[in-house]
Amino acid sequence: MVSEQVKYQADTWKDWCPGCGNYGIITALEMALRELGIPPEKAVDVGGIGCSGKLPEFLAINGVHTLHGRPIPVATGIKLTRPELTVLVDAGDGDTLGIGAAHFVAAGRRNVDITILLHDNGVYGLTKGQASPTLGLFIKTKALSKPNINAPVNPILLALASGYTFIARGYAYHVKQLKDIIKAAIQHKGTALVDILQPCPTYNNVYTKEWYEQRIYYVDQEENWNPVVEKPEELEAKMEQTIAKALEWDERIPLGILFQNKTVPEYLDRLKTRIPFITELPPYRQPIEVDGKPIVDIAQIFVDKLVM
Amino acid sequence: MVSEQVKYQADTWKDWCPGCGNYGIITALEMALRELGIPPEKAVDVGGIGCSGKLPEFLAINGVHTLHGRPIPVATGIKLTRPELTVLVDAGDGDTLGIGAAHFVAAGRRNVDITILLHDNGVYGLTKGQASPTLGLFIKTKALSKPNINAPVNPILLALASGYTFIARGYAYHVKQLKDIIKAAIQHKGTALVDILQPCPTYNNVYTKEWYEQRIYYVDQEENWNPVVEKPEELEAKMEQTIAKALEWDERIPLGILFQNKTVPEYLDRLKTRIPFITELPPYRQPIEVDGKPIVDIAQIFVDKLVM
Amino acid sequence: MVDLVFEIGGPQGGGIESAGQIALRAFMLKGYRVYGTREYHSNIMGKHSYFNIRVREDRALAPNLPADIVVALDAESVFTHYNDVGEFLVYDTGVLSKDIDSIQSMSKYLKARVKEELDANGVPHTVEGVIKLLEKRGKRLVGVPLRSLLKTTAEKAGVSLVSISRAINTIGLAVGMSLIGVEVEKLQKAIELFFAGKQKVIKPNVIAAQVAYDYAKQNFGGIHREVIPDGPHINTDKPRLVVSGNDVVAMGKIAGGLRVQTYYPITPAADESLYLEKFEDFPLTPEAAEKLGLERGGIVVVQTEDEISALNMAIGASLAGARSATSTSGPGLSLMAEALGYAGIIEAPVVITLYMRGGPSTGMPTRNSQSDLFAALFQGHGDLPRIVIASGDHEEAFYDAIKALNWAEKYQTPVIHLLEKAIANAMKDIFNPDLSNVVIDRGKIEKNPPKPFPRFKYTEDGISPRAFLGDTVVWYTSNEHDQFGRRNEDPVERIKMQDKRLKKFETAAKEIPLEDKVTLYGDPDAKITIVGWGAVKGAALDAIDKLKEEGINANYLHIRMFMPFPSDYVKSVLEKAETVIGVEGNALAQAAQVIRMFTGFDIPHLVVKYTGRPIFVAELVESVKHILRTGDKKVVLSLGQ
Amino acid sequence: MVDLVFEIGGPQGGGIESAGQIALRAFMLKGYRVYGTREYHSNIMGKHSYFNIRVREDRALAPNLPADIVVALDAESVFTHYNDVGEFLVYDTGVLSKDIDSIQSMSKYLKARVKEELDANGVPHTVEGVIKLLEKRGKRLVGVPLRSLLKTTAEKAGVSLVSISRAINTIGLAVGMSLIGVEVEKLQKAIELFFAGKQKVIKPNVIAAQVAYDYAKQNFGGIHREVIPDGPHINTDKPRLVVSGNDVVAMGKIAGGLRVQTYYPITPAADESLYLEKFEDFPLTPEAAEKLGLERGGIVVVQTEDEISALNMAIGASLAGARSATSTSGPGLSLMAEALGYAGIIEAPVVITLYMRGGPSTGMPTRNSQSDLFAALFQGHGDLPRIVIASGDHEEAFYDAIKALNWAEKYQTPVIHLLEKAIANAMKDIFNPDLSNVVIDRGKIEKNPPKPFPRFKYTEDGISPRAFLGDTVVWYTSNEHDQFGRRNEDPVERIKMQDKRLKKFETAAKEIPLEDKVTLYGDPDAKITIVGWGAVKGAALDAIDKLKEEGINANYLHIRMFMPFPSDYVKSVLEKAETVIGVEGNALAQAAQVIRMFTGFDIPHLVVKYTGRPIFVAELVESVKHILRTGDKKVVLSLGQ
Ligand SMILES: Cc1ncc(C[n+]2csc(CCOP(=O)(O)OP(=O)(O)O)c2C)c(N)n1
Ligand SMILES: Cc1ncc(C[n+]2csc(CCOP(=O)(O)OP(=O)(O)O)c2C)c(N)n1
Ligand code: SF4
Ligand code: SF4
Ligand SMILES: [Mg+2]
Ligand SMILES: [Mg+2]
Repeated sequence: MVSEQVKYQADTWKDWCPGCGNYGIITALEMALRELGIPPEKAVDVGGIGCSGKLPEFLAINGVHTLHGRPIPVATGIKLTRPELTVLVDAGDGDTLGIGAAHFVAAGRRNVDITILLHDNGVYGLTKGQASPTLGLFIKTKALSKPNINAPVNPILLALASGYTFIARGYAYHVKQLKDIIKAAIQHKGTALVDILQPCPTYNNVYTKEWYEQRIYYVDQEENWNPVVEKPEELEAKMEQTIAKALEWDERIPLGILFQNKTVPEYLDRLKTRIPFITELPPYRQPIEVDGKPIVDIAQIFVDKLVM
Repeated sequence: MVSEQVKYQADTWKDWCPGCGNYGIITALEMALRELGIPPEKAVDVGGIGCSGKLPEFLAINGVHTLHGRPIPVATGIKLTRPELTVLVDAGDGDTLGIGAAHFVAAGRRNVDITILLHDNGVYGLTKGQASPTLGLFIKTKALSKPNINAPVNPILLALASGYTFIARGYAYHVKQLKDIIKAAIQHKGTALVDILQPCPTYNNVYTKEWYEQRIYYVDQEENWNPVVEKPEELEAKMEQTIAKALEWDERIPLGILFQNKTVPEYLDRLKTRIPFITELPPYRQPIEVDGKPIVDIAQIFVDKLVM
Repeated sequence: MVDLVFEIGGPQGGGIESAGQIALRAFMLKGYRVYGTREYHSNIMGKHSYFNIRVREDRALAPNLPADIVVALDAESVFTHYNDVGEFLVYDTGVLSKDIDSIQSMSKYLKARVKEELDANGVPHTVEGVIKLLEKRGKRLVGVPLRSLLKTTAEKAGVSLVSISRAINTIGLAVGMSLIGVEVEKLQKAIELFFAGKQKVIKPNVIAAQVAYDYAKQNFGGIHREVIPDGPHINTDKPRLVVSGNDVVAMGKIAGGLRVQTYYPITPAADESLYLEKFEDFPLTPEAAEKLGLERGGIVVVQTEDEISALNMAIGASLAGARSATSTSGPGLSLMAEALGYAGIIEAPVVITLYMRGGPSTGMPTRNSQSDLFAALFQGHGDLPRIVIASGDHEEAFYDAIKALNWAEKYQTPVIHLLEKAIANAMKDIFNPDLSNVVIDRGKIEKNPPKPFPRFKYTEDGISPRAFLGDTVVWYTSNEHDQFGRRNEDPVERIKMQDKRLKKFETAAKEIPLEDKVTLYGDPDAKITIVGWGAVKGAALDAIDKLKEEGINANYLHIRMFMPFPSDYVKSVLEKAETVIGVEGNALAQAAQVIRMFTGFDIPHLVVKYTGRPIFVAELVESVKHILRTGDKKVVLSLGQ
Repeated sequence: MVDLVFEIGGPQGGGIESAGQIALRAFMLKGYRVYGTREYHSNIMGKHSYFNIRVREDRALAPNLPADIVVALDAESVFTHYNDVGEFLVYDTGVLSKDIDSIQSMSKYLKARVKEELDANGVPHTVEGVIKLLEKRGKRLVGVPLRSLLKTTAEKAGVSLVSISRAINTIGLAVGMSLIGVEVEKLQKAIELFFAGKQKVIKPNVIAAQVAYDYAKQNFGGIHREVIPDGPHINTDKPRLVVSGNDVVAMGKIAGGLRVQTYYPITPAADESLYLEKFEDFPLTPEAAEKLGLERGGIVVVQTEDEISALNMAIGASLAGARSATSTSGPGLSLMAEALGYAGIIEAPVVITLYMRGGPSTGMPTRNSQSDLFAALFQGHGDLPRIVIASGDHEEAFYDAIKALNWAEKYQTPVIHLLEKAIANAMKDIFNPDLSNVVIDRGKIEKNPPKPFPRFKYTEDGISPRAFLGDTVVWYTSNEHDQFGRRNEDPVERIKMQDKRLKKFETAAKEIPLEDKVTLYGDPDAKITIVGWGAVKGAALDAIDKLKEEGINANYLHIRMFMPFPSDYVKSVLEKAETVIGVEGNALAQAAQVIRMFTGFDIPHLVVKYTGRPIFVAELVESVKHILRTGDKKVVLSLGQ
């Protein structure tokens, strides 16, 4: 637990709309970091572009606001270089599941130890309310002039198909529960996805607070719920159980940790098969010169090119 | 059935390696088109970049070789403009599930009536055998200097998560069965994915003919196999059954039609809610001028901008 | 001659947009031409936003400052715009005691500058302090109790205060309008026009206007400015429209036969596509309907997953026979770089409407710039010419949108149509466009195409006849290819095909008339030439008029086509002038560099602006005079908040 | 002086690559400098491929034609290269009757040209026909029964014929070598070096060489050419390496302290990353190991999902403190356009190694070009300078790779390092690089950074001290920002920050020494100046030598840095010359246009090549003479298959 003296939120004025779900997310994130004892300078929040992507601006931890759709690769580069940092991604549903979907999928394949907070509001907030990849087919929010003609993608299932090793869902207005989920996600060693149902009162008048609150429930309140794969042979059964949860939506919406796979090595551990000392000596820690001179024994690298 | 006189394959020499699975795919495709009675000028094959993406070059039907990862958007543009055409995509696993994964996902959301033939060879063939998104973690093919450190993505599950309405798997050396699957895919009204297990004898010495043939089986030979969703309420059960198949791999690999959803409207049918006459009068058929003059009644379009 | 500037500011998302739109219409009804510039943040609600409205008799094409009237709907507007005030400031007496430090949404840099100025003048950091300062400066200050007038309005309308909270904008606006004698009926008509059909909104706003006028009459009967007379365009039979640049491009595309538009939302381009979505299903003229046996046409508008998809999909549509286009801004164009080259090598006609905003990178997404010229000319890899045009105002934008579609098909090439945020978001009155001189020219299309089809046939002019996919068998590839579109690496064929692709642009350069490429405004023999492009036009035309009044004779060379570039003509004009001044909206003076590339002519004096705000007439006039006085090489403009 | 060209061709994927590699080593062992150009299709197996090897005493930097010896391992090679034959053609007697029409892999355009020539000479369309034609031309024809020699080899080696089918290449090669008197022991040593460690492969190939030499001695004892003497570099103690351009850049990056390389496979860039993967874990020098208390270093090489990810990931790595780079070719750079702007605005040091291949679009992916200069300079949107350098040969590439890493960090900017396929895939001998003069300079790094950190502090030189993420609290945004990296739209701050970003490049322009930017080779007072860049260097240096032999005094201005551009110097050199000839590998003469942009100087004569093949010395010499003779403005080169 980091002392309350330490500030995680910046002085910057938050230019979100009143009542926006993002306020809940930023508070939950702050609480999670504080409770986990991660000091501001050891955490990095990598934002996409969107209302959601502005989150790093409002924090007093390291912040990297990137390009639309690209926070995952940037976060990956940071983590691989300096693994001691807690690396978070805050990005919208458009950012991660639309323009950035190729990176979203690839992140699952790599399993780098980053935590993705997906602000799932069903709309493109910052560009004034167009349908996002999670908005249902034929739904017409007030910002749309005509009903949506694209069907939604299922983020939980997509993450599962892509190999994510931690998949959870939270709700922006349940700050405490969300905080706990984020903590678990950060503590998980591997790529973690938290799909956060985030009401956008300005543009999404369908997936509202009321709508969600009639449907959401926490899976851990069900008997015997255990989403954790401890051994490879448990994988299939756990996946099936997660998939069943993933398919729920219209009537009931499950929240909580939906899947966690502890059997898949994190990317740096995989890299160890190539560079045995990489976790002790990640790129950041490696010297590259002595007195401004190269340190590599280049002759040894050249040796198989030698002709004499 | 189009007469054998009509040529579907071009005179061009096929510059694939001897024994490449792509030969099976091109033959199956030709047979499918011929049996379906689709004349060469009414079919378009849209290729990605890769060994797979060369396929249109070797055909005598309309051919559009595109950019790496981009055949799906190009095919979509063609289909929306001239829906009478049978529009196919031939592209690699790298193309569709790696660099083009955002389009792969978005295609599921749109459900435009195109057929995607995914040449799934586990490698980047044309760039000399790097690991593709379907190669297993820690697998070392002969072309790799070190074992693969990315985990594979599951194409069937990914398609399901993205909303595909037809999902099948074929095997490149089973030409007849593959032909039947391709026919069904073309006949399906909506986006159809055929994940084609395609041995690459040059670079992939793990997923070989022998390896596959020890594992593959056809789902339709199982009792009561029915992958078709005819009514919305069947969706969940059918999805679960497909997912179970999607998770099979190491020991048994299911082939055949794994999922088909007839309850989801195709994109042009959705567009009808906006442009009622769009299916009779798709963009291609619409005149845009009379004697070189515009035909739109522009005054009516301006009317709400009028200030007088 | 009336040349009035009316500025109104308030918080984003709170009705300021409507207030500006209504004001524009009111001035039009009063018989004037109008130009409304909009400034806002990349934010949905709460940050400061404003409209600068230029009102003139003959032509209104650019913003100007100072503003004769500034209406400040909140305290932040007062702090932000007090230096814009030419004559009147209308402000809310309810915020007089507001301290600048209590305004969270305001930029700390602006705060610091304001405080410094207030301190220097010995007044407190409150709205009241500002008012005192302006009093010292002899400005006319019009305090209005907005809240209480809103309450009156609510009572009169018989509705709750909350339900009409946005009418506060109308009240502020109305007070401003009353000061210059725009009749309340005109304002009310403007309200009706803007909220067309929404009776529930119209009514309280009409009442609010009346309440405000009544209040103003009672309280400032004496201080109002010389009332503006009816303008020359009052009650004429030439109908006028009020459109944004986004609107007008959409209209041009519809007229030009667009059938497929793809887009991924981005500021300041998305509104064009949203407008097209409205007219996905549109009526034909009775004559065309008769001839074609059809009543309506349709445009398929697709919101794609990203800009890469948008351009590739538009290319697919083009190959299948539709006129297709996409619309984006800088970040989107960057993502389209590869597909641009694809369109280039397969010679796919496609139009990319590019709205420039402040860069680089995400930059200042809601602000103006002209910094994507290099990108438009050179984005993508390889030897890759294209057609690049830039419109200078709303009328040009309309016709250019049509020409772009023609040129794309005629020369079988991507056409990049450049516009600035300053045009995209500016509201301007235009006369009903005249389609009688508009031509739709689809170029060479083969009626009876052989099978297979030599899509890339070598021809004299470099242009091969097209056939659409499905008309016969047609082949395309992103690889170098032969005349049949089949992959080819033979060196001899490669040269022929590459030469063919370049030849087309020589043909275009020859065929496209000079007047579509460049225009010289003003006295052709003037010794001073201002050279610019895009929205610089508006400011420059006004500037040469103002300079003439001061005895300085300058003309304005307006470049509309950057590729193929009208090198000979531009060079001859520039070489003829004694003083050449380049004016543009970017930091690198990109057009000046491009002109040097294409002509060798080195523009000796530059006026550049890259604050993200448009060029105001007054600062341009000043900068030209400054250069003439000092011989300075470069002036950096910075007017406007 | 020995200046020999040895060409060997055969089907891709069938061992032709090894044959070329072995030949290079053999000539090196003979004491010569070598330059091996590789040509191949975008194909895994079966299409034609060949090596053009230049052998010289002093310097070998460019391919040339005709070839003294052409070794044609199959019929297609005979049909493809008979016009390349200077003196000898070594061919397979087993294919004499092969008709050109039976060769499916061959381009129909080349076939047609060959048939036309054979017809004109009244010989049949077979290999035999070609042989007859060459006989008429007085060439020396060396028919070898490859199959039967292979059989002999198999017998001698005691292995099956199938298992050593690729040794057929060695046999052909060996016959060619024997003709010019390269000792069989040298060839055998070369085989051992190339197949290092793979005894199973070495043995049959060593035997094959012997079989071929024996056969040649017996059969053509009389026809061999004047035997080349031992070269000057035989048995010296200065070790030489043979490296491709890809290899040498990878080596430079390792030496330069690279710690994260990201890439997405693409020709002709991928081999660089594969080489780096080999040295992910590398040894330190004993001295460094001692000082640092570490034995090894490591480079994280990540194969990403696409090029967008590659550059963004490299940027992330850079912000966290690693020297990072990515490597790609044109299509990849196009996809990186947006991230390039991102690196620009957040001032992230990152190196993009760009290997140019034939464009536009997918173009000719395995062929050469210099057509991505515009892309390197202008890719991305907004006002976005960067550093752009181009290497002229393997040695330059090595040191430039290091300098690029330094400049990226020193000036906190993306650096684009241009190389051509002609360099990337060319094999060259180099002396062991000397690291003693190499410096690693990371620029301004704050040791005790305050929290939060003013990452974008305004400074005199435009360069703000860096701190890495995690050293303190650091903020970055793709939006315009203030000194703390916080989003900012204030116009005054915007000007300051934009100016700061541009100022850096002025600083770089001043600090980077002229010799890193441009070099004038040859007589500085020559009246003729050839100006070029990249691999043009090799051909141009040879060309000025050859021209001198013919009494023509020309110098060569080699441009290595395009941004910041050494305008004053280049202008002064060009203005001084009487005749200036620009030489480059693209159709638009991009460098000539860029030179005009940056200097106003209009290069009057151009020599361009865009067949996808490198510039051969002979054709360059001819083109210069042609221009001097005719005054022509433009010559298009086309030599080479
Ligand atoms: C390449 C690119 N295309 C488009 C945009 C414009 N844009 C900004 S935010 C946004 C959508 C944001 O939606 P989402 O990711 O769901 O975030 P939200 O605002 O809803 O939190 C878009 C399209 C951009 N910044 N960059
Ligand atoms: C933007 C871009 N990046 C990289 C490449 C290089 N490239 C060509 S084919 C290919 C991979 C092909 O793999 P896959 O899609 O699986 O097809 P396959 O060859 O295996 O059929 C790559 C990376 C390219 N053409 N374009
Ligand atoms: S638009 Fe929606 S998501 Fe964006 S700040 Fe407003 S409420 Fe939040
Ligand atoms: S590399 Fe593999 S996929 Fe490509 S042609 Fe050869 S066998 Fe087929
Ligand atoms: Mg969203
Ligand atoms: Mg593949």
